[in-house]
Amino acid sequence: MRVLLFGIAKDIAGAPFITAEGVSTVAELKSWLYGRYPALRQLRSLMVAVNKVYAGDEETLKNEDEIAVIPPVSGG
Amino acid sequence: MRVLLFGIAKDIAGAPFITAEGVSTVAELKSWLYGRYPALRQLRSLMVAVNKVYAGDEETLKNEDEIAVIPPVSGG
Amino acid sequence: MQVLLQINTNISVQQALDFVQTPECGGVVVFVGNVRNVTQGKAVTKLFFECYEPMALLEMEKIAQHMIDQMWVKKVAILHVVGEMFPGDTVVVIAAAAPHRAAAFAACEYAIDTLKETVPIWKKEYFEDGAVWVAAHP
Amino acid sequence: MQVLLQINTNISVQQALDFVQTPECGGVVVFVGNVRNVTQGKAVTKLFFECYEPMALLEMEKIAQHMIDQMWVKKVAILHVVGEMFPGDTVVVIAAAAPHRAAAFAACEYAIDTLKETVPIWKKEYFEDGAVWVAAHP
Repeated sequence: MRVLLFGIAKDIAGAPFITAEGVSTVAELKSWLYGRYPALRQLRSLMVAVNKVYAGDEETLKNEDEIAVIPPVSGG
Repeated sequence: MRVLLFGIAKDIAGAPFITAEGVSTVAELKSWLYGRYPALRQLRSLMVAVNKVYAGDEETLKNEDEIAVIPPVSGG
Repeated sequence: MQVLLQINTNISVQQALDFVQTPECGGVVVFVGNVRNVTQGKAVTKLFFECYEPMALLEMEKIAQHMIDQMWVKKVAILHVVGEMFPGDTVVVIAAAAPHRAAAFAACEYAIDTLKETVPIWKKEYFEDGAVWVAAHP
Repeated sequence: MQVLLQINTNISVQQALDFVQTPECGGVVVFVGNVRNVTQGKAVTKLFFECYEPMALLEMEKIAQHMIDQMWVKKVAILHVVGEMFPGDTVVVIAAAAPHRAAAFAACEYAIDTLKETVPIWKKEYFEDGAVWVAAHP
């Protein structure tokens, strides 16, 4: 499934989106990301948004969802 | 001595300044004002400023002071 | 110059903002007070502001100095109107710039609260059926 | 319309103010966030703001709705920049209008505090000797 990346997460992955395979929950996606991009472990936090809403670790992911990785925000 | 009046105090006295006689403290000025303009007793408060600074009842008044009657303020 | 004080027949939010903004301050808080069209259920037709100007400027200066000396504010603008005003008109503008936003919020609220208690300005509200000096009576 | 949300390469305080001002509200509080020229003792040369715009607008909408539903605010404007910015530039404007000023202060401060925690916008600070994504690391 397609995963959008922003801010430092985009810099770490080197791309504005990636394709994650074999993940069906937010928790699995995070594990997959940490395995593939160990530098993400250094961040203060890492959130996932599903269809533009912050998602808990238990939330399931479907292929048609809009999935985004949200590193620590710093607006304002 | 000359006493400046503002807001409702000016309306009650019917003039922007008056001349008070025989008063030498803020307390005496207030008594004099209340005697001459009983409607001032109805106000929520009545302050006196001497030389543009709020003055306590004990403060003495000199002829050369700039004396002003300050009814309840309502700026903003 | 850290403080802009102004008592005038019209005042500008932009002027207050331009004065306080500085690259050393991340946060600016502005309070804008406008004439309401209704007071205690009655339609307001106009307002009149009277001011003991030299003393009002001194009291405004005390407020601004307290913000700078005690409340971590770097720059302050306090602007107040005098004369005839109508619903929707801006009658007071207070802008506070501080390196940190919590200080700017606290100081700006302190300033308007204190202005309403100490600065010798008086507001007369006009209704269809008369007029009153605001807050004059208990 | 009670809420104005905007994410743009430049934003205007006046636009936020014009939007929220209404004769039913006596008090308007505006927060203006500017780029500081120094962060933790280092000179900032420029900033870059990135945004997940559709989600950012939804999170800003949640903030605005909370202010209106729970904090006695009548009208809200939340404006945030994206792209390259320089010291002194205005990057965020939040305006809240309420019948009573204490509500406007509390709601405006709530809004900027919450925006900084929840709205998916990221700031990269550039110095003479490099650049960092702000708050990314512990």
